[in-house]
Amino acid sequence: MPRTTITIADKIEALSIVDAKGVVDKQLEPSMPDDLLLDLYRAMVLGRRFDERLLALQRQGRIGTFPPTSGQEAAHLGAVAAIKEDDWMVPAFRETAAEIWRGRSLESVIIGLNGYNEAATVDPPGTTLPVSVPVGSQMLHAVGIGWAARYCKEDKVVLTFFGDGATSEGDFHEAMNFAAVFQAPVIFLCQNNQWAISIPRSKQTRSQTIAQKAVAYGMPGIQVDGNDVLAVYSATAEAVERARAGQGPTLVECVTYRLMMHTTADDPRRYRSDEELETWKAKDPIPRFEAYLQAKKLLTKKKIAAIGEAVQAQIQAAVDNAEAQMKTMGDPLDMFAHAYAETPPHLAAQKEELAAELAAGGKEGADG
Amino acid sequence: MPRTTITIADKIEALSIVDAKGVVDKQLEPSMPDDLLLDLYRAMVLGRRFDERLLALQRQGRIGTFPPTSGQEAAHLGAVAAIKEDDWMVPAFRETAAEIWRGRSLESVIIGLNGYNEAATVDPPGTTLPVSVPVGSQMLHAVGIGWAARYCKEDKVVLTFFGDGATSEGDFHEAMNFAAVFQAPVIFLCQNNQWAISIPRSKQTRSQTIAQKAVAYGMPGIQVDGNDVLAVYSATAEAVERARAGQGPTLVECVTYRLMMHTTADDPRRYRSDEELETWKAKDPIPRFEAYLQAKKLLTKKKIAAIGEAVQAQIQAAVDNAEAQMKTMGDPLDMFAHAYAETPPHLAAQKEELAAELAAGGKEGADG
Amino acid sequence: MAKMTMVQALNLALRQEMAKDDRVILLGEDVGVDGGVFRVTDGLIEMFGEERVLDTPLAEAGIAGMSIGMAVYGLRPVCEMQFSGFSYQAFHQIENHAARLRWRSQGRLSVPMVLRAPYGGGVRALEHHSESREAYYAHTPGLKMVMPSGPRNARALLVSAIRDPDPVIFFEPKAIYRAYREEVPEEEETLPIGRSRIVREGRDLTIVTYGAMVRPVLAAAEDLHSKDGAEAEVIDLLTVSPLDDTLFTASARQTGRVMVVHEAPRSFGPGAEIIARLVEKSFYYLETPIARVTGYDVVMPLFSREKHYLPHADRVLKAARKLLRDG
Amino acid sequence: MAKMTMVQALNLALRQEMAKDDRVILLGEDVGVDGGVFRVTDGLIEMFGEERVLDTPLAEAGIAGMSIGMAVYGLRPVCEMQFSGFSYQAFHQIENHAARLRWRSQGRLSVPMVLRAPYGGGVRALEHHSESREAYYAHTPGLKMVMPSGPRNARALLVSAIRDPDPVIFFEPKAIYRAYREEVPEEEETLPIGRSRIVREGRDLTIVTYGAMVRPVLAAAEDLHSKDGAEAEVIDLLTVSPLDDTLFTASARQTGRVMVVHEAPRSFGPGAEIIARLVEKSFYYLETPIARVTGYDVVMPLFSREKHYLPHADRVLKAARKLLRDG
Ligand SMILES: Cc1ncc(C[n+]2csc(CCOP(=O)(O)OP(=O)(O)O)c2C)c(N)n1
Ligand SMILES: Cc1ncc(C[n+]2csc(CCOP(=O)(O)OP(=O)(O)O)c2C)c(N)n1
Ligand SMILES: [Mg+2]
Ligand SMILES: [Mg+2]
Repeated sequence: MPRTTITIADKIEALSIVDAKGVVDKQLEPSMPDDLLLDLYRAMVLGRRFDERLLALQRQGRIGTFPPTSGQEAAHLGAVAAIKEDDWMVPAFRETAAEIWRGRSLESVIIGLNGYNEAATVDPPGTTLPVSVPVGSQMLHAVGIGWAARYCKEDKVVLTFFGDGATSEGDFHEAMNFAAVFQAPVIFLCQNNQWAISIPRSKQTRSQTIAQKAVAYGMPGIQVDGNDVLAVYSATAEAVERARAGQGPTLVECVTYRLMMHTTADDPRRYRSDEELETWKAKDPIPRFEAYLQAKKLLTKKKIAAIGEAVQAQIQAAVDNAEAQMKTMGDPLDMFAHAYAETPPHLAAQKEELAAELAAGGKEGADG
Repeated sequence: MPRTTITIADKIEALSIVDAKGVVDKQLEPSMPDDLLLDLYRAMVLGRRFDERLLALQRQGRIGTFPPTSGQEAAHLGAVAAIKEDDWMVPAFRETAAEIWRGRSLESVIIGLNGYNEAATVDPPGTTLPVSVPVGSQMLHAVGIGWAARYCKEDKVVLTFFGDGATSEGDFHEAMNFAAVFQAPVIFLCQNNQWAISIPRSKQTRSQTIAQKAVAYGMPGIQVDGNDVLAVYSATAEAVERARAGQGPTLVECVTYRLMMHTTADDPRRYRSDEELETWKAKDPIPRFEAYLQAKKLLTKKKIAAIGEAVQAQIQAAVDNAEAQMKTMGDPLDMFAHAYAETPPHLAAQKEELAAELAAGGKEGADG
Repeated sequence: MAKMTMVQALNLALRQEMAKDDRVILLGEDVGVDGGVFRVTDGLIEMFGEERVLDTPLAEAGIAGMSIGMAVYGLRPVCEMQFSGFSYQAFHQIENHAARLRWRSQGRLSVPMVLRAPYGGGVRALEHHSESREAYYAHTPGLKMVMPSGPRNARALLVSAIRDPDPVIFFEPKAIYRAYREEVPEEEETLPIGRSRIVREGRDLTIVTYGAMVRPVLAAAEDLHSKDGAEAEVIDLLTVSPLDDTLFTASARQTGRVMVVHEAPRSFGPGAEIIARLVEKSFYYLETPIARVTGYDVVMPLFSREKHYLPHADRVLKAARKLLRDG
Repeated sequence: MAKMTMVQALNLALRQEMAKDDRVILLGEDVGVDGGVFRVTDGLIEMFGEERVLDTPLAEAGIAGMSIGMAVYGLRPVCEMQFSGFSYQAFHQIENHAARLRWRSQGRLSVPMVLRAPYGGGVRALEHHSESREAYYAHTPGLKMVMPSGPRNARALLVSAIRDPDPVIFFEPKAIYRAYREEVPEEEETLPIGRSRIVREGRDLTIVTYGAMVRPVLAAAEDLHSKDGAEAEVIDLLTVSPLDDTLFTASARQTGRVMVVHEAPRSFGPGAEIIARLVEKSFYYLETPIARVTGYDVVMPLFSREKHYLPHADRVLKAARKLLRDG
């Protein structure tokens, strides 16, 4: 004052480590065990192949609508690899490969996409929440979980995912603000894939980056090349370290791209150009990581092929397995289970109604 | 990239023109007509005296709960003086002096605080919305109004008010984002009075300033000494100019202080210290402006006294007038008016029910 | 007259009202370039430009709140919630403001907006995409809650909703969006809001329903006729609130036997109000308890079970037979 | 036993549960240093520290959403909405998540949270501060909607709500907060959620009510007794959902004449469901139409008119006399 420029305390940074050709910046290269690197590679390939298979199944009417993740494998896998198993993950709905990394079976995914609530019980309990369809609503849960963990003096952090579109929801704002005020150990990981269905990033918000939104909350923010799994891993690991040290939340923006449709109900050609798609295909996270690993002598052509085959076999087995399991699923009466811890009388009565209808069997005559 | 700091495009500034002793920074002094300066002074005094009178009336049970504005006169009056009569004002609920500046009568205020819906019709229609009690919810209306004005090719801007607490609501975020994306001609004026009931500004958000929240939306932001009416006027006038020129919204943070209770149902001694109050009393916007005007030879002791007396007479007349008017107000059947443009049958029937009850008169015997 | 799906009929309503009145503005997520996820707004941005068809950021309170401001200014915003299950994000804007502003300003201001949202099950959609919670809005004073049941009435009601001086929540039965075609006249057609209609006459029992349930109810009524020789009178509410109770209470006085059918959960659902009105206005004519065939009081299950959750013709037929036996 | 106001009784419940179980955490606007705008949480931050009594930023979805996360982790958050009229800002969190998480996870996760909110009129409050919209929550599968009517049951129900494994919306009748005192035992006391009770016995008619309306209803019943010699049975629901219909349907079978009393707007309100249950379970015993004495279907007026909006004893008495005359 009287007329001055305000200097913003928190740093907003940008990070990239391996470029689109697979060339690494040695100074920034994180030290990661070879196993972890290979596991990540395998998980990325699995994510991509599974997506392709799900698309085929959807087109054959063997699953319902689903949101593909192709192109974003580095963004969610790089992040989730930086937390521990008993840390928490609070997903949106476009992190399938990360869910699988955390122990969700492919079977569970397939069963869920067939509209079976049973999907939720296919995997052992864990510290991953179910996907959240209402955009942006899950981040607040991450704050509550993070706060609770600290209150319980348990050394856990929470990684929550959301898209570029989600940053427009009021819930994003409230979650970021609460997390900062309460210094909750939360990593807010935005998969900025440039689109929210048909709305481009540029129409979603006028801010130049998503990362700078952290300034509104007095929180550090970083914009990362989201197709560079090492950069995502490094940025997340740093944020995790801060969170564990009691230094509160971080916003990590991963700049990435959704290579396929929003969901299988969507036709992206209505709103985006082939050229744009081609530009981003050139930045595909998988070949780039492959090149890096080859240069590092961790991968060979042969090993790549072997991984590819193993992954396909795993997917095939899961499809078979899921389709077999589903044969015994879907008891209509199960819709009354888990409404409450104890079934209240009116629900017991409604369940009996349905049971009687089912017992009477078949149709009474009219068209369904 | 690879690891760089992101430079933020929009400037966040700070502004102060007249200091707490009334000394002006000549370089920044806005050119304002003498009449406007005196009108502002008078309006500030009216705001303060009216507040005191309302408090007395409340303590006597002659009005219901109300939110005092003392201490914040410069923040809302300085802002509202920078828009034109046919621009729009979208208030929160702590801008009484600004409402009056825009043509609301003191009578209407008193009648409203007595729980009469009739308050809404006491004043002629205008371009000021009714106060908005749900915190933060009104800013979105300002965006819609601003957008509509531009669509209709009408040269109007919208000034919307809110508190520091309101910045935590999701609606604040959505309004700021929509305004920026659609480049709506809106001035977001935050009366940061340091408290949201008992919650201090420091617990409301971890960001160092409210002004910097503009960064999240790619919008200019400015932090102003909110007890300096010239600074508030200047900053708002600049924002208005930008809005009129089609350059979109601005966030103006006025740093001010609520000198009295949150509402008359609140006891601020439960949560804040006398020392804090004293510090802020020393920055009172009225004596400071008075000193400035005296130095400018626009005010004398005599004139000050005359204004004080005139204001008191105006208030007394309004109280008398309002109390007289209220005698003919409050027909219970009016609660069915204005539910819809046309009264639907079920409401007509309910109105008849109540009419019959009233016609039957008095009590049937039981305790109310 | 052209044969149209409900999606096409709604599109026609929007197109014609926009052409006629430049105060009509569309806004919502993906309503512009993409033409809406169900294509209800298809082609409108090409026809009317970005100035009148706004692709908004992803924020429902934002969409509703901005619409309120536009409406206050004198425009006629028609906003879309992508699915009714995401209208709760905007609930406070709707309840605190849209529903109240006329009253709060004693008639000085009004909010002539339409909030469109696809509702209901039957299309094997994802979680949160199949709810029917019209009761929330029907219970909110100051709102009108409209639910068409077919292409032609959807078009006519949407036109009326756009011209209505008050806020209208307009729930579109997505199960019918493309289920069949109906003759829809090119010329303007409106239907009064707040008026129900008899879609099938009958003297033996009365079935009150609306939205996507009208079809299975009619199928059941036909079956009841052909198999049992009984005649059900079917009443389509079209507007859920303000509730037009004249036709169904009159019909009940004739038949003495009534059933209510809706997708929404049963308890505290719309059917309860219909029963209350029947009790208030036709009590002495009722021969049997009023039957409720509704969604169950559980979260709408994922799609593998939705056919058991949703009332279907067979369930309606069974309930009708029981009603005719009882009493 | 000490005589306590409802505010004190609620405070006692919180204090004792917090002392007993360190998973119980309070959060909300002004619940800490200020002790809550109605002082329900008075003194608790001094007793249990900032770690367990969280003054949050001003954001209702934030408060509800954070509570959900805490509950998922295993804590027992008790959050406060400053007024029920501001719970709509959190409606999507409550509907989309709190109500659904047990079901969505097939029982793996649960949300044992309590959302407290003062509701209702009668204290000459500002706009938006006097609503009664329990029907929104009662209609939402997965929630429990509890509404105490006096100091002692408020305390016992709040304890039960905190221990309940499912999300409980707990509406406190602010008109009763300080209206009178009642003996409240220092020792632990709970009341089962989902259970109504008879607060006055009678053979001539049945009145179903809850919350702040219990008092005027009882006053009317006394008057009816002393003036007309008729005996009203009064049933206090205590829990609105899941609705315990056993007592009131049984009572109706005895009396044949029933009235429902609530502050909430009439149409699509809680009374409609009570009527529907009566029709389903006691139809053949009803001698007259069921009466509804309720708030009107308009926005709750500012306080100068609230005494005409809210059901009062006189209105109940009149309706009771009419019920006894009819049929
Ligand atoms: C609250 C809410 N509004 C609307 C939708 C419909 N919808 C589903 S995904 C989506 C776009 C999400 O965009 P973004 O956050 O960028 O995530 P992405 O799909 O790109 O992964 C929309 C509008 C929803 N699921 N929830
Ligand atoms: C949505 C909503 N939540 C809570 C309240 C209760 N309330 C009224 S004013 C207030 C504090 C507002 O603080 P701030 O925005 O700083 O404005 P100030 O009162 O300081 O002018 C609260 C919590 C409300 N009116 N609306
Ligand atoms: Mg996206
Ligand atoms: Mg404040």
